[in-house]
Amino acid sequence: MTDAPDIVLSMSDVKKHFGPVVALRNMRLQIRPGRVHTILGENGAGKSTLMKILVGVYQPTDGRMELAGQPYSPQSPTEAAQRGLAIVFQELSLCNNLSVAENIMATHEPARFGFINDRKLRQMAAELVADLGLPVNVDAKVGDLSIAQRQLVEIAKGLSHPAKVLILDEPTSSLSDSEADILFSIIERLKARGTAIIYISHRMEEIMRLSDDITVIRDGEYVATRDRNDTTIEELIALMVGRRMDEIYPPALAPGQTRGTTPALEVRKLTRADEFADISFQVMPGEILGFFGLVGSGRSEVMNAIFGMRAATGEIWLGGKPVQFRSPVEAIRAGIGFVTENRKEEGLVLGAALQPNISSASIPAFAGRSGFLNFGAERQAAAAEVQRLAIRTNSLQTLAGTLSGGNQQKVVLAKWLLTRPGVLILDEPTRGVDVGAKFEIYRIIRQLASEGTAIIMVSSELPEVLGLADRVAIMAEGRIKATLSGDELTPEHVMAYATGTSK
Amino acid sequence: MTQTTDPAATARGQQLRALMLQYGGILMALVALCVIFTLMNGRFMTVANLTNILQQVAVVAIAAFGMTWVILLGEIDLSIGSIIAVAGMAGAQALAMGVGFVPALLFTLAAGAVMGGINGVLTAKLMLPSFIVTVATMGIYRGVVSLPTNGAPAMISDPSWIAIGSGSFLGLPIIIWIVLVLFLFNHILLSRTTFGRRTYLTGGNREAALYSGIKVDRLKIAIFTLSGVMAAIAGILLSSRLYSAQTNAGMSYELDAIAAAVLGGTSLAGGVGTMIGTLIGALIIGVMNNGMNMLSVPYFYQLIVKGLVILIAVWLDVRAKKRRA
Amino acid sequence: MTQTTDPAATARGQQLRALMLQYGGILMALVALCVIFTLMNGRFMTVANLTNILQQVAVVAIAAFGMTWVILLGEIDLSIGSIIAVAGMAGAQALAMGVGFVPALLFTLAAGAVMGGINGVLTAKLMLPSFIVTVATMGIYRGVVSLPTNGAPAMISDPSWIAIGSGSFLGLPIIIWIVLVLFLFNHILLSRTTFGRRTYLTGGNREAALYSGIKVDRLKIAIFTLSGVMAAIAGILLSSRLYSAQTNAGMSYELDAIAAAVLGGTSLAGGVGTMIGTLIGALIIGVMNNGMNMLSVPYFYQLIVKGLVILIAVWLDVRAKKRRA
Amino acid sequence: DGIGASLLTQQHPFYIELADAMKAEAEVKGVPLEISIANQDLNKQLADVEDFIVKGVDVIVISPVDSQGALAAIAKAEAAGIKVITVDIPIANGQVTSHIGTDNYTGGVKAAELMGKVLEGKGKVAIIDYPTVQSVVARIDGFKKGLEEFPGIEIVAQQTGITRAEALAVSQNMLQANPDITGIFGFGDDAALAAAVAVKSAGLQDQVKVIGFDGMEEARNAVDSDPVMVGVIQQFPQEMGKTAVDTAAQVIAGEEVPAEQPIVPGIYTGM
Ligand SMILES: Nc1ncnc2c1ncn2[C@@H]1O[C@H](COP(=O)(O)OP(=O)(O)OP(=O)(O)O)[C@@H](O)[C@H]1O
Ligand SMILES: Nc1ncnc2c1ncn2[C@@H]1O[C@H](COP(=O)(O)OP(=O)(O)OP(=O)(O)O)[C@@H](O)[C@H]1O
Ligand SMILES: [Mg+2]
Ligand SMILES: [Mg+2]
Repeated sequence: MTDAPDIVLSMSDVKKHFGPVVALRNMRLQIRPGRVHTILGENGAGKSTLMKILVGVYQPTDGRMELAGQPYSPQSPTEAAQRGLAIVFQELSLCNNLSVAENIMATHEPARFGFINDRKLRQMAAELVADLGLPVNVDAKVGDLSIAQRQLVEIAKGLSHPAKVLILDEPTSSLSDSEADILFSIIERLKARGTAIIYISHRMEEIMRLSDDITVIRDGEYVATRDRNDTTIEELIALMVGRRMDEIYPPALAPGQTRGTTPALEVRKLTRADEFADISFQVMPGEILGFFGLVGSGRSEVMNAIFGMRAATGEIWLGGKPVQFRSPVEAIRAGIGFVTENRKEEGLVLGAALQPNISSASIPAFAGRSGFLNFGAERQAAAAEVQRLAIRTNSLQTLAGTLSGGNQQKVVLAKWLLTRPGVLILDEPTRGVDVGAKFEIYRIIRQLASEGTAIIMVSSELPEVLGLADRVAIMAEGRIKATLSGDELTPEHVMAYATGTSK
Repeated sequence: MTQTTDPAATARGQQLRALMLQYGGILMALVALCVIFTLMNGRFMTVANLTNILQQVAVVAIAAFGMTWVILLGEIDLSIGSIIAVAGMAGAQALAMGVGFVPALLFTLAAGAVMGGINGVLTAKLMLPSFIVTVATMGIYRGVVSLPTNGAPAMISDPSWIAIGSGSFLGLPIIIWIVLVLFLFNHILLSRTTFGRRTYLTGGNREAALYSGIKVDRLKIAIFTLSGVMAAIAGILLSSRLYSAQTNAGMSYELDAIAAAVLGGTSLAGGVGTMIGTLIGALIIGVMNNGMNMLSVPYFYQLIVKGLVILIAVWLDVRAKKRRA
Repeated sequence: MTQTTDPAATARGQQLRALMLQYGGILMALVALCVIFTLMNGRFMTVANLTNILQQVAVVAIAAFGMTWVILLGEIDLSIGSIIAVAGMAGAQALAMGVGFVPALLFTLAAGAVMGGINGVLTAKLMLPSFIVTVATMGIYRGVVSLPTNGAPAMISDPSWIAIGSGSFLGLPIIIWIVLVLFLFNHILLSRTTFGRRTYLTGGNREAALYSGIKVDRLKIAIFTLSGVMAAIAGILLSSRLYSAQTNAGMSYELDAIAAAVLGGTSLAGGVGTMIGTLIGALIIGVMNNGMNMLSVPYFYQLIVKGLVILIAVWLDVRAKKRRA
Repeated sequence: DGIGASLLTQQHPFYIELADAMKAEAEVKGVPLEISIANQDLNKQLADVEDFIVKGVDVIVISPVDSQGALAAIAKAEAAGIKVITVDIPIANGQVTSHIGTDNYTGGVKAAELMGKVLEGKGKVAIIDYPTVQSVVARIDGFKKGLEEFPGIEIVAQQTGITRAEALAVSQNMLQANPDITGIFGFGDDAALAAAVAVKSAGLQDQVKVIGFDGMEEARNAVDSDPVMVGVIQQFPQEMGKTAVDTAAQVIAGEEVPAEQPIVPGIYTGM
């Protein structure tokens, strides 16, 4: 590792152990100013761990790092920030109890003798957000924001520090294309100023569009670094997963696959004040209905209402019968499954092991009348799901909170697959999931559909929606603006409805 | 002991190791205490004294079983000391009215269930923090207990009621049998049933539990009711041991119960803990009190030593868990 | 009152509305209590009695200011009742040794800081849950306070020390001045400084605070120390009011302090709460105690009524907040 | 106007009887009487007295939570021109209009004399105490002083047992550690009754004698029926309560009252 003059940050032989878990075995990396360097790897490959080492959250077990030619071993995030590293964390690290402005300016508030100048703080945050072109209100409390908006706040927070090196760990995982575009233009600007950017994402199109250099890692080990212009998506995927993958989407099933004439789920004029209105749609057994929309268009709210988590007016028909769910219990009993968008808060018990997490929505299935759990059956079922979804773990006794983000997402999926739902609602099901796993998830969705499950897939990733759904409902401002299928289903059409340029 | 690989023995060995891993720190503390007291006073390690300890620890242990449920849910119940007192008084009053032993017993248990249920409903349905709800009901129940006798204790002379605290069965005091049975009941309910599983999940993440179809409100009410019933049983034992219902009975026992549960590894954040741990925690407290009395340690020093032992025990436990992770 | 749109008036109006929105429920409870007591006893709403209330509430209010910090951080401090007692005893002993008023005062404050600091270090550095740490130190400090006098109270005759509790300044009792100054100090420290902001950040999301580079450990130690100092000041006031240091002083005041903070809207989960709320909460407790005494409500009924009022006040507050959201 | 009474506690039969006697006598004399309970908290006692002052009572009757700490409350009352009478527990080096109370020290000495008698001058004795309450400390001091007359009797253990439950555990443990104990002195009825239970459950009823202090009904009944309970030092709360109210009424009427009205405890050893 010579320090060529244009290398701002370099690391070699970096190792990180968490007790018996080896997260990083042998990492090296060279970052140059004014370039976007993408780190690519499967879920659990060690990307986030690497980034946390760079900003001083973790200390490496072994290895050397240099920053601008000087030895670099940050002991705390403050030190890293002082040395010119800023980061946007993958798992949101915001304080829900405080406002957007207070979060953005956290720990570098404008202050004199320790007294904060609140007016200036708000102004600085507002200017930053306006400058970045992010659609968030700096006075809102973070706890009141949707996941996507929180992600925007996280980005603003990371960008509030002047940085030589900016790390973005899956900043777009909850963003739809229009917000992502805002981020990309910010990145271009920073690049032009000479900032080095380390970028992590699982969205291949985005990576190819944005990156200058791409480093692939596998199982905590350095695999290769490529110049974007000298490589292809196929090669990168092969490097990453260790085998070739020709297709990102599994083959579509023959049309007319849907069964029967009774919709599995039909929603009529579902309305909830200030959130959504007049939502009507139906899904047939075996059909995949996409739900597309921009951040805050109200899709998650609709799904929550269907699932009995929030009250709403209107009718819901299940298999031709009117139903009314006052709680998720009733929805689950009626055969609805719901993979929620916020896995940490709504999906998982992070402090519990995988087995109870996976069985948590189907507890009655593992108990007789007596109320005693059948641990053997539970273990078998959970193990089967772990295998089916290729969840990377040593055992079923591993705590859910210690898995990587993508693997956590698979655990949520496993939990709902185990309920064998007739209608499965998926809200951003591949958020933060690597391509290999995405393919698996897509394959499973397809397979479920072919078995007759009606599927609603809410997603902010347009390619995913287009690649998978039979029909797509497009929401904007709390209403369904259009439901498209067949030839009408083009990216241009969908975006036109979603952004409101087409009525 | 042998080098054969008998699978049953291996399984037992693994179980033992798992047990040691989970409770190593706290068991070490318990054993250390026993060794110290035995070395310092020859009478400590006698059957009579060990029986003594178990009897003395019974009231707190049973209350702590109930408390463990509540803490597992991420809640707290500060009213159990008052429930202990009300239960004793309810029993004494019922007996005084001549309803007979069994009806008085049932009435007392029902009173405990109602008081616990009130805590649960206020917490679950009105969405008030359980800390404040049970601080309030702690005062309310403590006021209620004094109403029938205007603060005076109520004598109990019913021989069956008295037998609970002083009788024996198969050579073991009845009170110890009760602790054992209740330990097994709570242990099995927690570790083997859907009810227990739901408690762990809800305590770990309430929101996720709701989405998984757990009726969180009902569960909460059920658990506070269970805690109330456990406290009522503790109150029965206490009044039986004292031949009377005292209006200041059980004062600040909630802290001992919480200490027992937390010593035993129950996390106040919810979702983590076991009945075995709580039992060990309660034993530590009991051994400590007994041992220091045996050594005639003055009262103020007892307070200090007790605090230090709690600190050391929890620290040993946290350290052992960290090393394992 | 007028229809002009004077911007300053509008700003004031908005501030007032924000205040009402935030504290509406709890203020309503306080006003309702005052109205009821005034209607039932003509002497309630007199300057003499209101001064009385403020003096009586001073000790709990000051302890509650410290407690608010701790709760904001998502922790709890059960040892403050014992710290109150130790502080009084430390002051009495120092005075008895003839060191003089100011050194005795400083020694007492230092004792409070050390006891709070110990809580902080054990919680932050050994990573023990603060509940169990402070349950343990509650016992330890309570034991320590009895050592110098073997449990007996210590007389205080130093006139300056006594003046704290019974003197006046500009027509207002000194004790009320102290409460006001400490309220302003804590309010400004919490709402205007980086220290306060860090407390909110850490209480809201400890991990996020760590990632933002906040030295969470140091903050925790600082806040427990602050809580210890507040408790020491409360102990000075109490010993001054009582002309003596009692070994059982401040017993269970931690619960009153927590109740005041929670009544005032401080969330036990951390991250949410204000000093204004805590002051109102403390006033509710004080008004209730005083009002019921004025009405000669018997003791046991006082316990019951106090519990019910706490429940109603918190419920009003939760409801008001929900309606707003 | 009328009498304001601030009592130490309402969870002890002694104080319940005292309060009942005061109420009955106030009824008879036709004086208004208000009672508040300090619940063993000196700060609450001070607040209670402050509230009496605001209410404008004529006389304050107080049973101090602590003989020194109550000075502040008494000073406040006297500064407001209100006369103060103490019952049961005296105020340390302070002047009150009148004090009506049991001589606890003498009571302790009497307990020792009884102990010496039933043990025939030799044996091993344990004490259950409550070291933060001064009236109890006086009893224990008196008891120890009284035992000096019996060189054959040795005090082998002294432990704190404040509530009946604590006293029970403490007695069990002391008996366990010293199986040759022949006598137990409990600072109050609760402690003595608990000790008697412990003696019987240890099967030592033929060996150990228990003496208590207070002499409320439950304890007197126990002395009558239970051979282990050989006696109690008996206080007279009814008499104290009645005298307190009478004295207060005299003060209101402007009459002179004696500064000290000691009520010497009796010894109850059965019918
Ligand atoms: N605090 C921790 N304790 C134990 N194991 C951990 C911890 N943090 C990470 N790991 C493990 O280290 C490995 C790497 O995790 P990391 O989060 O770096 O993956 P990642 O590449 O960012 O994955 P993803 O794409 O899913 O975000 C995983 O196996 C994970 O389970
Ligand atoms: N500009 C905004 N300021 C504050 N809150 C907003 C804003 N826009 C939306 N919200 C909140 O976001 C929620 C709507 O987001 P929701 O999650 O339902 O949208 P979505 O279509 O599912 O989009 P996504 O899940 O991608 O964020 C509403 O509850 C609303 O309160
Ligand atoms: Mg990651
Ligand atoms: Mg959404």
